[in-house]
Amino acid sequence: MLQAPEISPELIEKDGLYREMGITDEEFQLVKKILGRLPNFTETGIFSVMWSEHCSYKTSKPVLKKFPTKAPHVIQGPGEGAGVIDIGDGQAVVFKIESHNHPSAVEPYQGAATGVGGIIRDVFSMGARPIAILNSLRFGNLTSGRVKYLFEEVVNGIAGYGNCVGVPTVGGEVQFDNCYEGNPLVNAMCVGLIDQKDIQKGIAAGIGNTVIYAGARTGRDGIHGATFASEDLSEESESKRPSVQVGDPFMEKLLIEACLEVIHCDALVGMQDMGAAGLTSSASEMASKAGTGMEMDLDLVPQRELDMTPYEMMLSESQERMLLVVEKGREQEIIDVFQKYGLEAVAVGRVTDDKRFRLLHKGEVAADIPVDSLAEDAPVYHKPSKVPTYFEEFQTMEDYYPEVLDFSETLKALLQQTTIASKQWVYDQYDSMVQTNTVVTPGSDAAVLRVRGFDKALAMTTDCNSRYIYLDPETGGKIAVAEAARNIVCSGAKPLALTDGLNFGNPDKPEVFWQIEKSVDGMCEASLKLQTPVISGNVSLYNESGNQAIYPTPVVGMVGLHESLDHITPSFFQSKGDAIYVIGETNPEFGGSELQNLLENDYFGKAPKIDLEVEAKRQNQLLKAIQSGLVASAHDLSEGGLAVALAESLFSNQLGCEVEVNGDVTSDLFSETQSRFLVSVKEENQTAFEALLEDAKSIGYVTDSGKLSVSQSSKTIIEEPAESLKALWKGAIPCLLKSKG
Amino acid sequence: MKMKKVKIYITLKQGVLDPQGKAVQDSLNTLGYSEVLNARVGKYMELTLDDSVDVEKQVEDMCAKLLANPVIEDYQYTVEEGIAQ
Amino acid sequence: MKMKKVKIYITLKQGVLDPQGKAVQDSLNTLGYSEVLNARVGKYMELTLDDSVDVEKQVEDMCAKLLANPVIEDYQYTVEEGIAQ
Amino acid sequence: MKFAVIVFPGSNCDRDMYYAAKDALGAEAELVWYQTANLENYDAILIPGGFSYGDYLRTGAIASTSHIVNEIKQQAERGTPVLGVCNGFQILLEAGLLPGAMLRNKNLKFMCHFEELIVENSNTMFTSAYESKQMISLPIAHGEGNYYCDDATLDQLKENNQIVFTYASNPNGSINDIAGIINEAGNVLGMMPHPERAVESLLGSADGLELFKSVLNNWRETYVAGA
Ligand SMILES: Nc1ncnc2c1ncn2[C@@H]1O[C@H](COP(=O)(O)OP(=O)(O)O)[C@@H](O)[C@H]1O
Ligand SMILES: [Mg+2]
Repeated sequence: MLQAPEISPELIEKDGLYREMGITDEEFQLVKKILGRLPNFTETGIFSVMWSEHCSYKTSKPVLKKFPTKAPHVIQGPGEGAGVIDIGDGQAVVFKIESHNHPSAVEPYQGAATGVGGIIRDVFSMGARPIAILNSLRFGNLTSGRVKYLFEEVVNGIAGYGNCVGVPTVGGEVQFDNCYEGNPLVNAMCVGLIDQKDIQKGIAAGIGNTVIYAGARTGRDGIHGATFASEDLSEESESKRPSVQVGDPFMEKLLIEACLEVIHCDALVGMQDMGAAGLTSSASEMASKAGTGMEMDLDLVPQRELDMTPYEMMLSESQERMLLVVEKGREQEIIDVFQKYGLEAVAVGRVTDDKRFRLLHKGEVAADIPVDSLAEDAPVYHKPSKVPTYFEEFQTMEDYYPEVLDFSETLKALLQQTTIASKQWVYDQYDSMVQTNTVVTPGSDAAVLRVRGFDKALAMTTDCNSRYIYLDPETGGKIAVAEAARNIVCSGAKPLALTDGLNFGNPDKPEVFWQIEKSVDGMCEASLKLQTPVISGNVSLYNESGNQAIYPTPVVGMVGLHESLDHITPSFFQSKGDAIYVIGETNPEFGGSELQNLLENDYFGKAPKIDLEVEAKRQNQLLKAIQSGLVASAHDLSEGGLAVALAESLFSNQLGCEVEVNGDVTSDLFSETQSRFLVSVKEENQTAFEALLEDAKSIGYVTDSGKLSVSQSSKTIIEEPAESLKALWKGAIPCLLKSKG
Repeated sequence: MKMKKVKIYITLKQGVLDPQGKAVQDSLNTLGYSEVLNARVGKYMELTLDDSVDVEKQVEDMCAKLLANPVIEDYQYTVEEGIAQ
Repeated sequence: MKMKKVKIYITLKQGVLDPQGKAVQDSLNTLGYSEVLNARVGKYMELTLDDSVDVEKQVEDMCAKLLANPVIEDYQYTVEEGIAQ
Repeated sequence: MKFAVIVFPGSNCDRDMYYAAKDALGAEAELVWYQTANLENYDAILIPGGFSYGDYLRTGAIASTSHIVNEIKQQAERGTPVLGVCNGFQILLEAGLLPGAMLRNKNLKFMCHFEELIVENSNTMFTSAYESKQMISLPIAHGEGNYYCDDATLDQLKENNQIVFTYASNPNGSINDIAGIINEAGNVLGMMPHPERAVESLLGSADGLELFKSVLNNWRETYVAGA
């Protein structure tokens, strides 16, 4: 890394060096205007990271503004480390999702591990105890060696970090499609629990208060990838090259305990983790939010390596670090807590009244910037958007209708499709039970955690069918939210709110920007209709490789509340004799379906339709039926349609089912029509259940035959032992991983 | 059959955080070995190879492709001459 | 300050099953390196020591007390002479 | 009766253990930070699972050198029941309170799910509430639970009935399917499966509660009934 003093402000301007840090010419002019002079090297770096998309949302802001974020139960919407929702009894649930796509593509183990570490810090920096981790993963097809390596190491990294910090990984989703081959997606979500009185904010309030740095030392990890020095690296500077961030979950575990102890000390004024853009963003945001300024002496920052420059310290993304603001004179009380856990904590600065962000280094001023200009004045761009031609073609296409000759074989093939197949290979590697609250472990529609000491529980899920969103972003965006809510409802909980992980390609392409706008429109409409406000989220753009964008993938992480433990409902059949219902009519809808993928190895045509009115009505009715104790099991119909859902309902105990279909069989079995549920009901509850659910249609019974049987006008069209279906479903992913390639 | 023994040392690149090394150093210091100023932990592998190939080239290849992670690790190796078995 | 660098090699005792070594061998074989007849995976540590003590004795001690587990592991080390800093 | 739950830096099943002893069993329990010097006032010592010191170097190795382990050794010599679960078991092995060592699971992966266990010895202060050969279901959650010892040690374990739990279907490669062993004196038990995660049927199994009950019953018989 070149030393700041070696590069004069004049040179930065003259040679346009700022461009290589990602600052445009116009932005550079703006910086000059703000400062009333040329920025030095460190200041240029600081602006470049604070005005990056990741920190400033300069491209996505106009779109994000549309999200509904308010509701009576929202305590904290977007803007803090994580969103906060009231769950009664003076308690709140805190959650957020975050992507770590690019780091994971380069170094999958550490990329995924530090992704988990980062999102956990967002949650405990609010003062909440992290109680669960979920994830949402996308990879290319499991046929190439590189993809297998990425998949195995990402899962390994999530496990390695999450297991060690003692936060259970309770759910998630994995999908495989070619568009993710060069650009996998790794989104991690963390859920925390807090007493409302303990909620912390990341603010640097109180002029004269002390700024404390706690946790790991700062090294040259993950410094601004786009630094211009990289191509001019000399031999001797090679060793100083920015390096991959490595996580230390042990340090994080200590940091969790120390921070959760510190919040009970009233000397603490504010706390924020150092995430993207490290010390720069946490410090400047804390000051900006409080309307104050901050001065830090960088010589006091704990450093892991020799001769670090201010630029390097301010841009380092070393993990497991926190920034605290503490009442002046009471620093020691805070430092003692960290020391108990063997952690470093040192005073590095103070809160000032001049609204400036000032850094001192070796007795000189290394940076002096109006703090609001960093955190708030980043330019906002309204990118052009344009309807892609593929979309117009898909809309005018005739409806795709697959030709299915053998229903049994088709079902078997679908069960082995990687996106449908059992993910046990993945979640068996996660400690899903630590903290002893996990009532429903991975493998169900939503994970369920009881709230210890209360008759209530939390349901959580991540969902996003990106194929539908690719085919039709607006409809697909609605479906993503609706599907998450469906999973929550099936578990017996009322959906509360969501966090969004927006993963898209290059927004400078008008077609990609259109996908962003449209899918967010769809998500907004569904969030409003289903009363699940957006309380936090993350944006990851430029997910492309070889000029090919990923499918638009706005992941939805949703949390719901079980008002009683009695409402917790399994997703699989419970006992012989129970009646099986499908809620909702079925249409021939195969665009973007798993069956289309199986037969055509591609996705095209129209996405399935969704009527949010109907969706909301059915969800409410089903939840009411569950709360009234009328439902034995509930599962949503998603990829692979009814046939796959029936099979999945048989994989957890030795039961069977006998089902009659009498419409168009291919559609009845495999269509992916939305807003449908598969429910089983005890005989004595059938009348009451039918009275509540106007759209429910009885299709058969649970048996003890151990077989999945489907007939049409009394003629058997599928009869398969559940055990052998399960073997195919369970074996598919391990089998692919073992095969050569 | 003639065989060669290869010893491979895999270490973290300079500047890459080594939490394990740090834990070992702290623990040695706590145990009273205050003279330990630094510790780095890596991997050590011993491969036994059939001596029918260009061992150096093959080992170089294996390290680059599988045994070490070039993004964060460096490797070194030594080849011990013909051990008969 | 005068310093010494110590390199420590920790290997699983003969007779103790080495699942990691087995996995390395298998994947090397799968990748086409059929000449790999055996692989064992151990640990490699580099300690930097302040040269004010009887380094050999101290290192011996650290290995026995903490760095290796005598039930399953053997250790070896080499001391590199005085590196000044 | 009062349980001590030892908390090392990186322990993460400490609270689970505490809740099992306090809420599920209804005994007194305290979390005891590893820098505490004295364990005299406790009737039983629980060493919980987790990743003490990040599992760096070897699982349990660094924790086993801490001061409190000497204190645990002294209490163990006096006959105080000591239970090490998962990482707690690994610490007991590294500390030499139990024989043998842990290797990585044979598939090299961390695994977390319920396993069927067989109670091989129901004549211990930890297992008297079980029937001999009873099948119980407890969760495992470990990456290094592949128990290893040499032949002589194994013979001894068998001869002295020190093998307390075995896996019905061995998930990790442990020698002789061993899931838990006890010391010769019969007061130090180490096991990889987590009884503290199986104390209420809401979470899938209450089979682990009997273990805690056994400890409590034995304590009562010794100190309360006898008094
Ligand atoms: N990456 C993952 N991490 C943890 N659990 C997972 C993961 N992927 C899938 N699962 C588990 O498997 C279940 C089924 O996955 P999926 O078929 O994607 O479910 P659904 O369509 O109901 O959302 C998930 O709900 C989750 O509990
Ligand atoms: Mg589902």
